[in-house]
Order: sequence, then C-alpha cells, then structure tokens
Amino acid sequence: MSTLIDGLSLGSIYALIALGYTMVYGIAKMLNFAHGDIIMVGTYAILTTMALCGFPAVAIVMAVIVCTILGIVVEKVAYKPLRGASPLAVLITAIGVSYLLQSIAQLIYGAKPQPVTLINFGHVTFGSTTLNISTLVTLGVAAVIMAGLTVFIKKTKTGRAMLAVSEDRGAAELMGIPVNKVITLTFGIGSALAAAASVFYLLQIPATSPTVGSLPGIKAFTAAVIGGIGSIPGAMIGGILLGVIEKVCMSIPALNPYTTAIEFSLLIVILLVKPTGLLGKKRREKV
Amino acid sequence: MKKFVRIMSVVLCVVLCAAVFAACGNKKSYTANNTEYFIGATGPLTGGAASYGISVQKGATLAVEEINKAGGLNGVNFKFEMRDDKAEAAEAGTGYDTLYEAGMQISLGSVTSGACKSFGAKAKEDNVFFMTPSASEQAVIEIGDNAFRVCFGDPDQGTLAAQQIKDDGFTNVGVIYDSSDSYSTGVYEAFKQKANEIGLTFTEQKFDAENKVDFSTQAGALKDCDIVFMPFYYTEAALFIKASAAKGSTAVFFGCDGFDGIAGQFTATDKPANTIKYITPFDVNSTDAKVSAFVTAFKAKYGEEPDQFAADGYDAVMAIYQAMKTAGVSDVTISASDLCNKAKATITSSSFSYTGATGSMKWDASGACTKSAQIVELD
Amino acid sequence: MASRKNIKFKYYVSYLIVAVALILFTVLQLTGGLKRSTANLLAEIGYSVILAVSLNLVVGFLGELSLGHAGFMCIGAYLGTLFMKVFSGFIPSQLVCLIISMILGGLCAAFFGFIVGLPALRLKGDYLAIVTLAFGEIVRNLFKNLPWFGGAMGYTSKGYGSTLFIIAFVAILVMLFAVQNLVRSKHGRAITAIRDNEIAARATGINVTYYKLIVFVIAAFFAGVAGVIYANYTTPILYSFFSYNYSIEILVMVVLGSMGSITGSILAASFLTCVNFYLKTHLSGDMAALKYLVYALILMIVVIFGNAPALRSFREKYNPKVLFAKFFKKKPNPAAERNDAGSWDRIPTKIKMDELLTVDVKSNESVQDPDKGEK
Amino acid sequence: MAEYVLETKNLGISFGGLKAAQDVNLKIKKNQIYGLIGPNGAGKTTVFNMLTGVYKPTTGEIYLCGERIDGHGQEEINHKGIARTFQNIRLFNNMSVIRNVLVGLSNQPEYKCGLFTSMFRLPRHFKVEKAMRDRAKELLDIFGLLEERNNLACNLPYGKQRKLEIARALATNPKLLLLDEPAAGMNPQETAELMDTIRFVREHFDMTILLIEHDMSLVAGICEEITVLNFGQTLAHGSVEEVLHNSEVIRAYLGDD
Repeated sequence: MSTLIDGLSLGSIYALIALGYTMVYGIAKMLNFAHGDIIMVGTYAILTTMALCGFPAVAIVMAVIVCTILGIVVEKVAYKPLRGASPLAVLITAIGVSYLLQSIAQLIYGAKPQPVTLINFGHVTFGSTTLNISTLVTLGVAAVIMAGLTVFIKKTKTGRAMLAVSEDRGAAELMGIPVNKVITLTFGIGSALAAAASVFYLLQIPATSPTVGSLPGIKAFTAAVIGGIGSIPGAMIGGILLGVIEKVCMSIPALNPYTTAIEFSLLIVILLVKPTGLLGKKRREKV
Repeated sequence: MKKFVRIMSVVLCVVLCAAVFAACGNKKSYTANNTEYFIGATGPLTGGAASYGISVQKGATLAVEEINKAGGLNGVNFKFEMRDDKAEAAEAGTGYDTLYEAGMQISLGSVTSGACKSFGAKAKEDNVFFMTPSASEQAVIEIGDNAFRVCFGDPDQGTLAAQQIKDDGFTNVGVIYDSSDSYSTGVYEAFKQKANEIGLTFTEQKFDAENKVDFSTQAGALKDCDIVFMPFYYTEAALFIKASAAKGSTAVFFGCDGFDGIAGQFTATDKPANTIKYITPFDVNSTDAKVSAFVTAFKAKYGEEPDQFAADGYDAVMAIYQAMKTAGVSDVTISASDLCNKAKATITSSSFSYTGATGSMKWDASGACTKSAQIVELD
Repeated sequence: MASRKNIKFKYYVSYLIVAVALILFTVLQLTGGLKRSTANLLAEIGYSVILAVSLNLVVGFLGELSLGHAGFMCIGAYLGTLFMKVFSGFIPSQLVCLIISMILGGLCAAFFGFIVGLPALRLKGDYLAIVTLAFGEIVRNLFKNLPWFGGAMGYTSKGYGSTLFIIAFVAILVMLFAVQNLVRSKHGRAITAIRDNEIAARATGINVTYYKLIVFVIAAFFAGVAGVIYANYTTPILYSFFSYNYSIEILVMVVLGSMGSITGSILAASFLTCVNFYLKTHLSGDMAALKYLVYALILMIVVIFGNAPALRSFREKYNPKVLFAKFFKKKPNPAAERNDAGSWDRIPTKIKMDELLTVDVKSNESVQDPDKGEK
Repeated sequence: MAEYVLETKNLGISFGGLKAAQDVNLKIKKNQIYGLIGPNGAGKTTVFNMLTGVYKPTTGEIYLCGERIDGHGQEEINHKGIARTFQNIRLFNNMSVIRNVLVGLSNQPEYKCGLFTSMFRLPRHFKVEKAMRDRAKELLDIFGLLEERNNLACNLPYGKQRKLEIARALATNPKLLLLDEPAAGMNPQETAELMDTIRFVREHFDMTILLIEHDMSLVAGICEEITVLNFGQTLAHGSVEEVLHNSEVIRAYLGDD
C-alpha cells in the first residue's frame, strides 16, 4: 500500500515533467533535451531563496518564476533561430543547452550534492502503514495542476490555439494564430511545470546537485513516449504508470537491481505493440 | 558545417605537429627540473564524493604550508597537487599519468578506494611511493610494497561495528550499503562475516551509484529496525536518515568514518530525533595538543572545522615528510623510484612512528597502519 | 573528369590521415619517444573514431537516429574482456588474444544489433531513437547486475599497455576499408536511397528492412570492437560510462564532422577527443565544469551558425569556398561537390519533426484514416 | 502465359467505414497503354497504392501475369514486375542522377553481388559495377539525361525529374509501369513531349503502361483503354471514344446539370 502511494507520488512528478516534454514536442516538434535541467535550476532557485529568506512559499514562487523565464529565454536564444532548420540541429542544440546549464550550475554551486530543506511535513500512521505527508501533498497538488492544465488547454482560447498549432503549424499560421507566441508560451508553461516538479522532487529527496535533473528527465521522457508523445493525457498516464512500476519493482528484492531495465523494456514492448505509445495518434505517411 | 570541418582539420594538423614535438621527451628525466619536492594525489573534486577529495586537499595543502613555513626539508620546499578523479578508476589512472609526467616524486595515492587501486597499479609499475589518506579497502595496500595508508582498513571497522552492536544488545539490526563502492562493500563484507561468527542476525538493503538519492524503498524496508549500520558516506547517509525519519523510523543510525561531516547536512527543522553515531579516529573536539593545534590552524586558514578526511590528508603529508627527513633525502631531483625505496625502508623500520591529528601511527611491511578508534555520537 | 578525381581523393584522404598518424606515432613509440599520456590520448582517439564512423553509418548514411551506440560498445567491452580472460589461459600472445577478442566482441555486439534491430527498425524517427536509448540503458543495467561481471564496482580487465593505440589505428584502417567500400557499392547506394526517400526506395525494389538491419549490425559490430579497445585501455570497466550521455557525445562527433562524411567523422572525433583530453588534464575541481561549458558553447555556436535559416545569406557570403575561389581561379561547382553523400544540413534524416506523428509502421495494412485516402 | 498482364478482381479497400475503392476490375493486356481517370478523390491513387503493395486490399485479388500478388510487400511486388512513379515526384534528391538509376538497377539478377563481395572488393564487384554503369548510361541516354548524370537529382528541372523517375522505374525491369499523373504541372508543349516519351517507352521496352491522369488531351492522345473511377467505384470503362462520350462520365466530371 505504501509502495503504491510512493509510486503514485513519484509518478506524478514524472507526469509533470513528461507534460513539459510532450507539450513542447507536440507544438514545437522538438525534443527538448534540456528540460530535465530546468528542474535542476528550479532546485537551485529554491536552495538559494531558502538560504536568503527562509520562507518556503517565496522559494516556490521564485522557482516557478526563474524556471519560466529561463525556459522562455532558452527558447528565444537557442531554439528560435533554428526554427525551420534540420530537426537534428535543434536536437543537438538542446543537448548543448543541457550541458551549458549543468556546467553553469557546477561553476556557481559546485558539483557537491547539497541538502535542501523546503518543508518538513513529517508523517502519519494509518494502522500498519506509515505515510509521508509530503507524498500525499505531492499527489494532491499534482492532480490539481494536471486537471487545471487540461481545462486550460480544452477551454481557453490560448489553449485551443496551442492545440491548433500542434495539429498543423502552417494552417494555424494562416488562420491568424501567432505561432511564435504560442511556442514561447508553451516553453513557459512547460518550464513552470518543471519548476513544480522540482518542488515535489525536493519534498521527496531533500538534496540537489548539478546533474539532479538528468535521471528524472530521461525517465519522464520515457513516460511521455509510453503515453504517446504529443498527447497530454498520455503523458499523465505514462508518468504515473512508470512511477508505480518503478516503486513496485524496487520493493521486490529480486527485481530491485533490474528496475531500470524493466522500465525501459516496458517502453520497448509498448512501442512494439503500439508504435505511437498508449494514446499517441496514428497518422499515415502520404504516398 | 563544412566550414567547421575545414577549420577543425587545420587546428588538428597544428595540434598533431605540436603533439609530435611534445611527445618526444625522455621518460627518465621527468623529475630533473624539479625545484620543490612534488607530492601528487588524485581525489574526487567533483561529483558525488567531491567533499572527501576537497577535504583531503585542504588538509594536505595545510600540511605542506606548515612544512614550507618551517623551512621545508633542508631548505627545499614541498608542493602538493591533487587532480580530480571524480572517484572513478579510469580518471585516477589518467591523473596519475599527468602527475607522473609533471614530475611527481611521491604521492598520497587517491582518496577513494576504487580510484586508488587504479592509481596504485600504475604507481607500482613506476615504483612510486604512496601513502593514501583514506582509501581503506584492503586491496589498496595489497597492490605492492609501495602502498601505505593512514586510515583504518575496511575490515577493522566492519568487525568493530558488529561487535559493538552485539555488545550493546541490539537484536533487530538493519544494514544498508553501497554496492558500487568498494569501501562500503568492504566494510559490509567484514561486518557480515563477524556477525555470522558471533551470531548476530540482520536485514540488509543495498543501493548503488546511480540510485543514491531516492531511499524511500530501503527506508521502508528497514523502518522497524532498532539500529541501522550504514557503512557509507555522509551525503547519502543524510538522505537515508531523512527518508527513514519520514517513514517514522526510530532506529539508531550507526556509521563508519565516512560519516564525518554529517552534522552539516541537517538544519534545525529537519534534524531527526534519532541517535546518530559513528566510528572515527579523529575527534574535532579533542583536547589533545596535536589535534587542537591542527584544528586551530585549519580553522584559521579555511574558516571551517576540519573533518576526518582533512585530518587524514594532513597526517599523510606529515608522515611522508617525516619519513623523508628521517631517510635523509637531500636531492630535490631524486627520481620517484629512488625516493620510494628510501621511504619504504624508513617507514617500515620498527623505530619509525608518527603522531598526528588522527593519533599515533606505526606501519609494517603490509602498508597497514595501527591506530586506535573511537565512537562519536552526534548531538 | 575533374569531379571524378575529386571523389577519388575524398575517399583516400581518410586513409591517408590515419595511416600517416599511425606510422608517425608508431615510430615514436618504438623509439621510446612517446609520452604515456600521448599514447593514452591516441588510444582514446582510436576508439572514438571507430565509434563516430560506425554511428555515422547509421545516422549519416541510413538517416536513422540511434542513441544507443554506447550500449553496443558496452557489450563489446564486457564480453571482450571476458574473452580476453578466457583466451589468455591458452594463447600466450597478448596481441593474438586481443585480436580474437576484438572480433568476437564485435560479433557479440553485432548479434545484439540484430536482435534489437529486428523489431526496433519497424519504428521510425524519434521512436527508434528512444528505443535505442532504452536498449543502451537496459544493457548497462544488466551488465551491472549480472553476477559474472564484477557488479556495480566494475569489471577488472588487464590493460594492454601503451602500444594499444597502434592496434586501434590498424582497426580504424580495417574499418575504413570495409565501410568505405560498402558505401561506395550498390549496397551503399541502396542505403543512401533509403535515407533520401524511403517510400521511393521501397517502390524501386530496395529491401529496406534488410538494409536497415545490415547497417545496424555493421555499426554495432564496430561499436563492439571499439568497446574491446576501450576495455583494454581502461580498467575497471564501469557500467556508468556507457550511459546515453556517451551515446550523445558520439552523436555530437558525427554531427560536427558533418553527417555522411567519413573523413569529417574522423576529424571531429579526433578534435573533440583532443579538446576533451586537454581540458580534462588541465582543469581541476569544479573548474572542470568549464570543459562542458566550452563543449556546450562550441556545439551551440557551430550548430546555430551552420543551420539557422536567418543566417543563410551570411553563410553563403562567408563561405570559404567562395572566399577562396578567386585564389584558385576555379568556379566552385556545387554539383560536383555534392556528388556523394551531401552535407548534413541537406540530408533529410527521418526525424522530420513536421511529419513527426506521421508514423505508420506497417503501411501494408489497412489504415483507419478516411480523409487521406487520395492524395 | 496469362491473357492479361494485370488483372484485378473486385479489388476494394475501406478505411474504417469509408470505402475508398470498391469492386475495381482492371484487365490490362500486354503492350497496352491503359488510363485510369476520375475526379479528385475518386480513389485512383488508392488503387495504385494497392497495386504496389502500399496498402493491403480488404477485398479482391490482384494478378500479375496470372500470378497472385496481393498481400505481398512493396519490394516484393516490385521484384515481381510492377514499377511506379509518384504524383509528387520522389527522387533520391541528394544523389546524382546516375545513382538514382543505379539504385533502380541494383535488384536485377544479372547484377547480383553480395555484401562481402563489395566490402572486400572481389573481382565480381568491379564487373557488376561496370555492367551497371553501362546499363544506366544507356537508360539515361534514352531519356536525354546523359549530360546531367553527375548533377544532383534535385537540381534537375521539373520535366527532367519526371523523366528521371520513369527511367528509374524502368531500371527495375518491370512488366507493368504505373505512372501517377505524369503530366501534372506541365505546359502543353511539355505534355506533348511526354506523350512521345510514353509511346517510345512502350515501343522500345515492350512495356505495358497504366497511368492516372487529369489531362484529357494526354489521355485521349495515348490511352487505348480507360477506366473511370468515381467515389471509389468503376463508373465506366472501355475505349477512349466510348468512355469520353459516356453520359455518366460527363456528369461525374461536370456536375449534374
């Protein structure tokens, strides 16, 4: 039971990151390899703010602001000039951004992992199971964020514009949708979600280092692909699925060492059975 | 892109030519131009284990400064350089080559065990003396007769811990260790052996270098234990302790010398109520004259309290200095191999002993060091 | 025919570079004038070049993105070491032992390339990329946990010593021979045809699956060979080295060397390895992060300047070919230049983000998409 | 020897619920130029895609010279003897003109040459390469592309790209050549030239040709038999005269009035 809750909460962190991947992918048609590192920047923003003023609420707001601005700046500086260029060029640039963010973080803060205490919620006991309150908080808030995002995309004009751009950029442009603004906005939202993920991450694991974002980043990317990249509900389902499977595997001693292998095998199996992921749309190549 | 290829090929040609000239050098004469005795070492200055490397570097640098201030060895100064190895064996090997070619004459080996084995293997080939401050795995000093250490060996700590836990009357015992770290695995193996010998039963959990941030699974499995033995480093230990506390564990956390520095990982709000204690040869609050002199000097230079690794680094340099002094080394361009033979003979002689920040030490031909341990509790 | 001559030269220049370097440094080594660190650098260059060229075969010539190249290298490294250990028991010569291990290690990697390629090549573009990435991660996770390979502490191998780079360079020559000959044959044409237009290639009767598999297997073979060289260069072999980050590093070499250009891959791999090595041995502590900073900046600047549509006129204006044209009194002839594989910004890789969701795995089945029936 | 080069029986395909093509019966005799026409969205290209194995038909059978070929993969169908061009030209753009043709030749049994033969440059490799190049030059010469053989395919003018596509298709030595709107985007003069080319191909290669076309002048000029599709169904078929005067066909093209 407690494994399941742990898994759900880890899953919702993955889901938040995966949402960023999937939205950027759906709209800008690029793999934002630097997305995981936005999380890292979020954790350092929290670390610094906590050291300066000590109010968790301020730190969280700060993380969201810093990440959003960073996401937009990265998009403007590194990706926008390459719009229309070979996709591989964009991918390589994203990798460059990832290296850049990590090395800057290391130059400022050092490679040494640093403890970060945001809020210490403690734990509650129901009968025989002890639950971490922060886990429950993560679960609840992440659910609210995801519901909010879904409503935003479905109901608001901006959200529908995003959908339109992801469907067909050229047509959307002809319909008068400001495509560049929409793409920038997508990066902003994706990065804000990454900031939220960094908050939840610190609630689970109270430490940070310059490479803190790579592993969750790549796992979340996997989750996004499992769910069908480009699909928002897919990212949520994929993230939660992956989180639960990871925790369940880790709690079974015989499977524990093979957790990563199992997660990635799951990805391969799903892609082979359903080549566009669980909820991915299937389109046909024109002949 | 084509343009880049072109530029690149030009640069490469230049580099190639430069490399050819640089490549020609006489292997024998690397130390010929030395004006100071060169002590080299590798250690993790970046990556997860960076704090140990940095501590050793600080301690060793302090020692070298003190020696030079006091006139060096017959008026010749020492210099110390540590290269980053990220606690990885391959990097330590590269670091060794760089140092050796830069004229290293004697060395502190590497800070961590895995890296030190790779460093030591090369050092043995060239017959370079090394005195590792903190690579405690048994295999390190088994590399050859050029290998020495100032720290405890892994087996000693594991055995001591098992005995201690048994003596304290704990029955519900948990152990967690880092299966990718030879120090951690070494202590664990010794602990297991001793525990089986004396009939102590325990539950075990492990983790590795790529899964050392999220401890909720292991913490969940060990949350009902009365005592958890944790033979690994403090950064991960702090995370494990926090994860355990979040799971409602009331266990005593019992660590090894790698725990030194754990106090800095907690703030007033997240310091758990559990007892945390560890084995260490070095107590920063000791009233011993040698220790307090070291602590004062360290604080004055770096503005922070030294940990055990800093003390080990300091002692390793001081021990080398004393050995060289006793051996009567007088030629600053002495080759590493010649210096090794002299230092070896001196340090293993029964009359040689050294007393420093981590107590009084003597060495035998195995390279192991005999000194006493204590258990410190974190308040 | 001038263009013909050009092509010939283009093919032989890569042999020339490697052979000159090989002879030069071997002589130095044998006369005892080579520093150990230089020999190490050369060995690193050796396996990097093999990796880059073999990956170029997949990315540059076949046009599929693979992020699991380090996984094949991992297989070669671990199994090659195992073979070394087995054979050293009854083969006295270390050299023979190494060569046999290189071949066997390569074959093992090739076998895995086949196993992975068979199902994975049904996927396209980014999906193939993520599956290869997943494969690489699975491989190293397995080697970490399988009981015979030293576990998480790494697999201890016996280093070959400082003459390793000679063998690595000879291996490069052998690989160049095989790869260039392959590329310059009807099979090579079929492979580039698949890259250029897969649908047309199918309609022209090219057995796409066969060729994709072949390329995958050959690339895996050479990655395995590179793995064995790596295993003899460093000890112990650590699973963590073979992460996707390393695969990406290889990809960066290929891209900077311009995709589809073998000479380019050789130069870029050597260049980046040198930069890496230099920064690694000259920076210490947290300043080592500068290495990645430099790396990242090179990467971004080169890619953005080389590819941004807005900078096209700038590029054309300052193109060295145009700038130097007056010195050579020869009009640059783009057609002759581009006779073969072309430069990378022109090559349509199958990661077309615009057609990204246009993934149709089995086009040979009825598709549920009424509005696109006629086009 | 079967009576027809290509014969389809009740060929049909449905995407979801929509029947894109239904009961298409084609009977193409040897050496014939056969036209497949119909308004936009009538399912012409869908039929081509079924014939070449891009789609798998949901109903019906396809016979090539009496051999059943439906259900086979695209490559296999090409090997059995159907070659095609595309409505939106699909050349290997980053390869030279001659290489485009060489790719088409590579599957001929007489140019068989194993992977290792090429890799290790065994004598057979050189022999085959030479033979292939000679054959490719011959083909290019026929289409007047010999001069441009070392240019990149994408640098050719539009009309020559069309020709190159046909040359590449012919290089695979087919029994039946499918041309998908060969005259699209051409001016009347180019179209006339194209008609000559198609006739020449039929004579010179003893080829059977099935083509899709909108340009009625071209259809009327060269086709011997025509099938008209509308909404995926056969509307009419017969000789050019018959079909073009068929009232239903006129209605389908021009509307009900």
